[in-house]
Amino acid sequence: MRYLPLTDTDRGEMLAKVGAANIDDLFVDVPEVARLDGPIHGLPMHASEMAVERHMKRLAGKNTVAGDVPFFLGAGAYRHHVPASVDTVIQRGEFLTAYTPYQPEIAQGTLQMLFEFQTQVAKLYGCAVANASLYDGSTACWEAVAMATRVTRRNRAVLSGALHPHYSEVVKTMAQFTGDAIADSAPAIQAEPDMDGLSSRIDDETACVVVQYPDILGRITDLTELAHAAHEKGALLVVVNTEPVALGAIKSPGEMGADIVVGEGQAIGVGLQFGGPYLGLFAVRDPKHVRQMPGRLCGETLDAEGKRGFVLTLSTREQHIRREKATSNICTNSGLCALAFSVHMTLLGEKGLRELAAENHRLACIAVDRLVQVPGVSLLNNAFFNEFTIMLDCKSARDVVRDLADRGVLGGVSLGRLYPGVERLQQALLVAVTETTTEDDIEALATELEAIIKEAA
Amino acid sequence: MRYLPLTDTDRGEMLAKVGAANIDDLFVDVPEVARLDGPIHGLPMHASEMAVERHMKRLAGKNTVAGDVPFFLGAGAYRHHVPASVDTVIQRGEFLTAYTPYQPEIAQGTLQMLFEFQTQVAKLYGCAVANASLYDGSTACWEAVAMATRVTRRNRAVLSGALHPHYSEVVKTMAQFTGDAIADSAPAIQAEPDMDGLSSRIDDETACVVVQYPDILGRITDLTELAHAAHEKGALLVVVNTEPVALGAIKSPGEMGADIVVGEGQAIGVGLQFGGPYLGLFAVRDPKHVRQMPGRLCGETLDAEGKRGFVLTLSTREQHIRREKATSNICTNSGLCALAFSVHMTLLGEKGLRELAAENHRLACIAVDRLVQVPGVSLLNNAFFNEFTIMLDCKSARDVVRDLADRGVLGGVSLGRLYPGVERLQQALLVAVTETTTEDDIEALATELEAIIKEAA
Amino acid sequence: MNAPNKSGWKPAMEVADATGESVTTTGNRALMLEEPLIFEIGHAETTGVDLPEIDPAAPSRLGGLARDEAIGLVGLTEPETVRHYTRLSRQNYGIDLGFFPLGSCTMKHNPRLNEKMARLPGFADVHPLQPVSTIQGALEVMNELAHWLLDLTGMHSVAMSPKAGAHGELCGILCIRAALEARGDAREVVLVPESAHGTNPATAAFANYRVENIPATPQGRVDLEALKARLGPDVAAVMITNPNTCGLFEPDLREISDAVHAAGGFVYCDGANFNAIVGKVRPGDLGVDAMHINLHKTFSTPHGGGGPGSGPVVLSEALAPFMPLPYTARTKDGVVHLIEEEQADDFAREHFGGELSSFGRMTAFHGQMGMFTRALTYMLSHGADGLKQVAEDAVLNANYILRSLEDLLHAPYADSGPCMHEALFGDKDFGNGLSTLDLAKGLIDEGFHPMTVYFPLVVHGAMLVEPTETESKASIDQFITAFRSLAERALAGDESLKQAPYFAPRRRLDETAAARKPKLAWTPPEE
Amino acid sequence: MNAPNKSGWKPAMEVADATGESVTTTGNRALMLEEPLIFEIGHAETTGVDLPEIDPAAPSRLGGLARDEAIGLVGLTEPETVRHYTRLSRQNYGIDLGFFPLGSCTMKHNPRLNEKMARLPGFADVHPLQPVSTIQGALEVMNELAHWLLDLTGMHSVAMSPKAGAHGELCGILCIRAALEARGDAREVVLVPESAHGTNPATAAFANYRVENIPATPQGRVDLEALKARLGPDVAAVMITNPNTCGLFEPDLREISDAVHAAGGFVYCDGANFNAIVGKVRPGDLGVDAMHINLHKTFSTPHGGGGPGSGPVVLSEALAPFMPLPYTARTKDGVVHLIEEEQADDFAREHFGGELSSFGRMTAFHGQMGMFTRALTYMLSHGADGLKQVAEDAVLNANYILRSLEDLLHAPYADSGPCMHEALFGDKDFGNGLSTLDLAKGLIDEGFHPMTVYFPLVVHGAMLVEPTETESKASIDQFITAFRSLAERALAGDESLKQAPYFAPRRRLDETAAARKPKLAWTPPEE
Ligand SMILES: Cc1ncc(COP(=O)(O)O)c(C=O)c1O
Ligand SMILES: Cc1ncc(COP(=O)(O)O)c(C=O)c1O
Repeated sequence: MRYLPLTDTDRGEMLAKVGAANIDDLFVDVPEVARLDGPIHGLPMHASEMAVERHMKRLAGKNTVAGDVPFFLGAGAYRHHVPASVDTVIQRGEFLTAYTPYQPEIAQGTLQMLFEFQTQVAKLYGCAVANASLYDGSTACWEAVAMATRVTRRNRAVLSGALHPHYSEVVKTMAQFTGDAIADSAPAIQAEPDMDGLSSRIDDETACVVVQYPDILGRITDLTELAHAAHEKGALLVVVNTEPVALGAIKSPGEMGADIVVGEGQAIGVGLQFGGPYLGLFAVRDPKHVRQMPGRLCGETLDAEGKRGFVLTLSTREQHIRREKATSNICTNSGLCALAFSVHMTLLGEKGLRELAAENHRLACIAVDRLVQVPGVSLLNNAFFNEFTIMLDCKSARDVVRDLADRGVLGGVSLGRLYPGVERLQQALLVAVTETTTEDDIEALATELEAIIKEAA
Repeated sequence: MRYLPLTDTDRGEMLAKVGAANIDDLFVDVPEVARLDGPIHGLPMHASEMAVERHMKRLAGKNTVAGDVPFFLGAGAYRHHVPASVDTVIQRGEFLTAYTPYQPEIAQGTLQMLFEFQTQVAKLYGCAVANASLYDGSTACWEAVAMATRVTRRNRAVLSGALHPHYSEVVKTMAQFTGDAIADSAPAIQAEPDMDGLSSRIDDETACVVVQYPDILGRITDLTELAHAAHEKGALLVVVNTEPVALGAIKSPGEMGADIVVGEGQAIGVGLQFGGPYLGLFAVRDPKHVRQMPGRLCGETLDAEGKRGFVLTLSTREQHIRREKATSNICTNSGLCALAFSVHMTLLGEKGLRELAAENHRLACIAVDRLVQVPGVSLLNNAFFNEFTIMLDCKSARDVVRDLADRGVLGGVSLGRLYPGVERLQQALLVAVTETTTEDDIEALATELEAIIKEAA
Repeated sequence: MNAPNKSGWKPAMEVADATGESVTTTGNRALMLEEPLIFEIGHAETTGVDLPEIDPAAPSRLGGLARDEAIGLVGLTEPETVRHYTRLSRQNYGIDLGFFPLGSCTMKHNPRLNEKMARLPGFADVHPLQPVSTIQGALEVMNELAHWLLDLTGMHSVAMSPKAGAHGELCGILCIRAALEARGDAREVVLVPESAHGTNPATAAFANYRVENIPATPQGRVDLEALKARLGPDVAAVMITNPNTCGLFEPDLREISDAVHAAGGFVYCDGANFNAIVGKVRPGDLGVDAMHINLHKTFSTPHGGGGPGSGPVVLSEALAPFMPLPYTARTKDGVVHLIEEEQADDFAREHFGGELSSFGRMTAFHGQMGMFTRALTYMLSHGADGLKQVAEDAVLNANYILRSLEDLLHAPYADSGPCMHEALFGDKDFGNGLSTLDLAKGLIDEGFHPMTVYFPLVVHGAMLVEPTETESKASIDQFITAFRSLAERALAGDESLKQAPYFAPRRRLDETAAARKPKLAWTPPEE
Repeated sequence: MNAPNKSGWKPAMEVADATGESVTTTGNRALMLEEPLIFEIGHAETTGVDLPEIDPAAPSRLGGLARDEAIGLVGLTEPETVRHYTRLSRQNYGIDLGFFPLGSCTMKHNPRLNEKMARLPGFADVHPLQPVSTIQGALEVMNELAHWLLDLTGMHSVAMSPKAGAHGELCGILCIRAALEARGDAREVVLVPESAHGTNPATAAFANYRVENIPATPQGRVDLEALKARLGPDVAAVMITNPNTCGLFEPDLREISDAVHAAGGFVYCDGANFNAIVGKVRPGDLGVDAMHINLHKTFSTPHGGGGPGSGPVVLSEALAPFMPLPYTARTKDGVVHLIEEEQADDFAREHFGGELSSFGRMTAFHGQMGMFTRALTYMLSHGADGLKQVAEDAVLNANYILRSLEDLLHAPYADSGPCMHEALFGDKDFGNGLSTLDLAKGLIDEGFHPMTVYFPLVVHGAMLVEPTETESKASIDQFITAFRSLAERALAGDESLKQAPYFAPRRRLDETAAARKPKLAWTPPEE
């Protein structure tokens, strides 16, 4: 078997050394009744690379590849072009097959990369400190709520209705068990989010208010007032971002007064991958909150010869030191995705990120202008970055999305898919446009949409 | 531009340092009339990764991918499964972006690999010494003839009619200019090659006789007699192999008395790649011939601390030292393909290579048995490894191949394609079967072949 | 090739005085290359991508929130980027470089076919919210993987979405809480052995349970009688690692399970060490109610310098109804369904004959697809026969190491019989104040990654050596030779070890200083 | 970050006595890992592939030639294989690691998009003899690349099949011989400058020409008048490298061409240094008849530790009819044709108005497709504007190095004006018997790949530094600092340099011993 280096001769010699007659002598602790005597029934035997590859390719062939069709899905996962060199770097065995850098003398590669990553994320978010990654945006969102309860010693969180519904679900699921109280609702269908309504729900028991920016409908609003409102009541403002490319065009949450900024980093360097692994980003504006942060942190120090080096630090927050008192139970995080993000971000740089953002916005504007020409389609948003909500003059946007798929267009995410029960959202379709979208793609969407709406009428 | 690190500031500072007012001051030696003043007309301007990728994918999409259809082509280029780890290794920047190992202290990776490669090739060929690769099998074949003329101080070469016609063409082309005389012919359509006829053409002026094993029709014959015949006349036996996997099943040329063994290494590790880059293998049975070999050689030595290390050696044979007296003009060879070959061969090992060969032969036997059931199809060969010649009861095998392609089967190489002028070969079809061929593929070929022959009748 | 040095060897190269001055002008030493931070070499105007220049006149519908200030990022061109990260990578150790016996982490070879399959556009370039008709292949991967996991563990159901082991623990414990709450039985305590991984108590605490210790026997196992004595109506669950973190099988697990169940509690099994027993025994046959499986350990998906992982949780029938959404299931007609909030109840009613009382959702989307494709590729490659061999070779390698070192080093449980996949030692009798850390750093100089140190906490100066099955005998023999030489030096009190490593890219790093005044992001040097 | 050391630095680490004894038991030094030969760690029965066991009863139609003896190969499993080659790779220097100013070799960055495109199944998994209707995309790549090459060089035609530069030289010289023979003009001599690359005289000799020297001026250029004097009816061709191997442009090339043509000969231009002038001047405008282009230099395809390369040859109208088969051409209807032996004459008659007198075939199949896809990807990425910038930056970098070192080092042609893409120095005035080699080895310790040494032959202890355009100013500045420090030491006669490198995987290797008793393959150790 191609992954098993021991030869039968080796096995014989080694059994002799350990004084066992056969391998099962080493499994004596397993209760007799539970011991399996042959390979597990019903599973196939070992197979060659070629056979496995054929099988996996057959499965892969049953999926519609985003890049093969006009493609407009977003809602927390965005399709951007990832430069070829990103994959070259993350396939380096020294990165790919390393563990968490517990032995810093031979893990400076991972550690320096994490230090650079933390700096990039902090700058992007307008924060002082970012951690070395969490699982994904949704769990980062929950960790932010949990941290806010630790910092404020309050246990009520107010969630914006326009927070990604999966994120609210995760927060509410966790809160069920931790005993935190969560207030939320589905978004209202209006051009601007109701920030006053949100502010008015903050009270003296509120640990934090959580708002998404751009929000689930693609809307963009100034959060400065909300930050004031939260701070006035002693609450923290948690801002969630699911499209980091947007922050190349719009103000950072930190600039507007967010205390904790979390988000999904997938859009930069990671790729779609059917939803995972993704990359949880987590940053705080005020360095004083560092010791309440979840997850790993990499810090600068010196070695015994006085050379600069990097180590994991402030580990007393973490489970392996603090056990039941840790700030989070997280151990394995998203290291390799952080590397992919950091490499892509390094390739972009300030200039590239801004240009990328501008190109996304430019194409989104073109898409909007074209789509509103389709009879029965109207735009909800006043403002948007690369994703926006259109209202369809027909019963169910969800059916439209399925019809579009049948016609070879992946036309967006229907709000009905995200909020199945909520009647008022069923006509809304979320459309994302990135630099990978061509004008032909936009035309295809508009044409097919028109045909479908016409047929339905 | 993404590959150019100099910033405009850098350029300004550097021009100042070199005392030039502008960049064109550095091109003063270019005659005024010939200087171009802007980007060359008619060519596109720089483009993003995404745009280039789209363009290249469009072109790639116009080719039929061998792996997507039943596929039976060989004739000097074979489709084998290449393990995924081969590509991992050859993409390591330290291998990919290195140059010829002129500074051995920081090129031990390439050098040790070449030493291992040379050993593998020598063993496979049944020889004492192999070089560090040449361009491909056809040029290696010519280099063998040229070496034989140096060794024997004679300048007549006898080529077997069943040598790959491209190889004979290359030899004859070169010989035109070096003044060597080449005797050859197209193969006769018979179950066994005419070895007696070949032997009888060797005389006292013959430098070498060149024979392919397995030959262009897939036939396999014992070469021991031929070796005797050649040696009796003071000539060398040059054996050409285009399918190294065969040597996992059949005797090596060295065993049978070949003096120089050359071949194409593509089948192991390199892939089809539309014909190049491929891998020229070159070995000699008798170590005394080493100093007449073309190309690079890697040898073992010690460093100043007494540690084993490797260097390029016997360079006095080579152009960079010997200039017009060199054994060959070759400089850049096929280093990375040699690495791919060596990695794949290491993964195979003795056991894997033998099993791979057995599996190829097993499937080829199945294919033969099935194809001869098709009315109008008969087998030419007595013996074969994984490639054989069938005779079609219709005018032109070449047309059949085209018809098969239209029906989605890449059914083999017609001898008409390889020998356009030779009437007697037009009904012959060369069919190669490897471990990548499925029984469904064989069935598809048989079925379509039957239909085409029937239609033609 | 090189004869082992006798104990007492002294390094030829003295520690330089801490001036940071270097022996070359560049600070490089041939192939050991120094590399600055991107912020020290990049520029705001440099980029490694070619995008259209920004048209200032282009329409902007950003609601007046266009960024006006600089972000503060820097860019590098592609040549600089590739070089930067290549040079950094060369300061790292990985499985691809050598033996990486990091106990509890199962650092086995990461097959390259896994990487290739995960990159097929049909898996890599698919959006999680595409219409279900366009993602049948992805759902089949999840289902097939689920099928393998259930067959290998003998459990009833599996929750696929947890993102790593600790997330899986949380999933399991939440299932238990939900099940208990569903029967109106609010319990408060989770019992966890002292030897447990930190994530166990952290998880239990996170789910608002009080953590109490399970007593251990001198043989390093759960003390069955003591445990039984503690069980009662306040105990929600026991969390047991099996094989445990001392590398030993818990022979009484079946009885423990029975006792816990009898007391109305549940058994959570930490499956991080499943590699030792895969194909040899099924946790389901030992009465386990929930167990996470680290696909990045047993099933060979790469650790990537800290993640991503994937932690599916197999569940007993009692816990299955509470599992988090989404999950996938294939119905009799062969169609694969993605079950989200919306369809959960209908689906459960129709196909499982009951309502689902899912405790909710643990993550956006559907889990670590990129790891699923890799793990499935690995399972198909090994097959049922290969996976059994995996466990056997992993256990054989560990026992071989145990028996090759126990004469020299304190091996606390060596007398209690064979170990499983890990050999455990302690630093008893090291001379001159030397400890486990010094031996670990000595291993670095010898070209190995150290084993896990100071875990589990129950052994003084613990050294937990997990060779895995992908190591050759030659490699292990070389490790044993080097380890013996270092152990001899440590026992003899060779102080030169206190300054190891000598040859790594960095000498020992000052972790105290790092934590005292944390510098967690680059800041421009003060002028 | 580190201040440059003052000249006279002495290494802290002394050379160990030549016993081969090591400071660790393994011989490793942390991340600098020793690695045995596969034959020392592999086994005949070990394999890293899973294939069906051989069925001894299976039918065999091998004509009685089945192998009975062992081949002598050994195998490794995949984990061992990946580790073996990863460890070996770490003993190598490449562009990805650092500055690689190997003159004449144009070690520029190899873009990763090239690698990705070459691996598209539509290019990688296509057989060269597939029916033409199934390979239209491959032919288009060749045609598009040909189009670029012709536009960039201003030439008439291009032969695509040559496999590397030297093969291209041969192609060009054979075209010349064929053209001369076609007009019944058997000439005997090819003129080649002493500074030429070894492949030039080797090629000419191979084509049965006598090689004679072209005299040079003190400014390192071809001596126009002396050349003119030598031309005559026996001279078939002159081979000129432009920019030449001293890194200088040949200002008289147009006049040389005119003179050669007037004397009935042809001009072969070695295009290895095309990177310096791409987009700035077209060789076709200078009267060149044939020039090879190393795609692995100017057009960024990787060198791969020695190859593969690709050497298309652009030709003047006079030589075009003689070019080797096969070639591709697009006809007015847009269809791309692969022209092999069979169609050549018909095609040439129909579309080029004459018969092709191709001199034959240089290789099986159609050339280095894998390099064509990479080179075309690169050209499309840079575009006409980018390629011009390539030449400009390459030349600027070289001049910057020249002017930053000429005060210290002998720079033989520095006074004659700007250089092109290379800066050339000599080892005049080095003290204590030190020479270029010692400085080169010192650069290794500093983390650089040395420049080309002792070539061209016309300069004593030549050091040919080619930075290329993909190097940043910071990187070049660091190189200059290190180079100056080493030059100062060499001039001062610092003998410690004679033992450099100190930090590489190996100290200086005994090349004399290697050649005296060559060991070119592994043999089992004698018992
Ligand atoms: C015993 C044990 N339990 C739990 C975990 C946590 O798993 P993960 O890192 O995947 O979250 C680990 C991982 O190190 C472990 O070794
Ligand atoms: C000036 C010059 N001419 C010719 C060649 C030969 O080219 P190749 O190595 O591609 O055969 C080289 C390559 O080093 C060169 O530098």
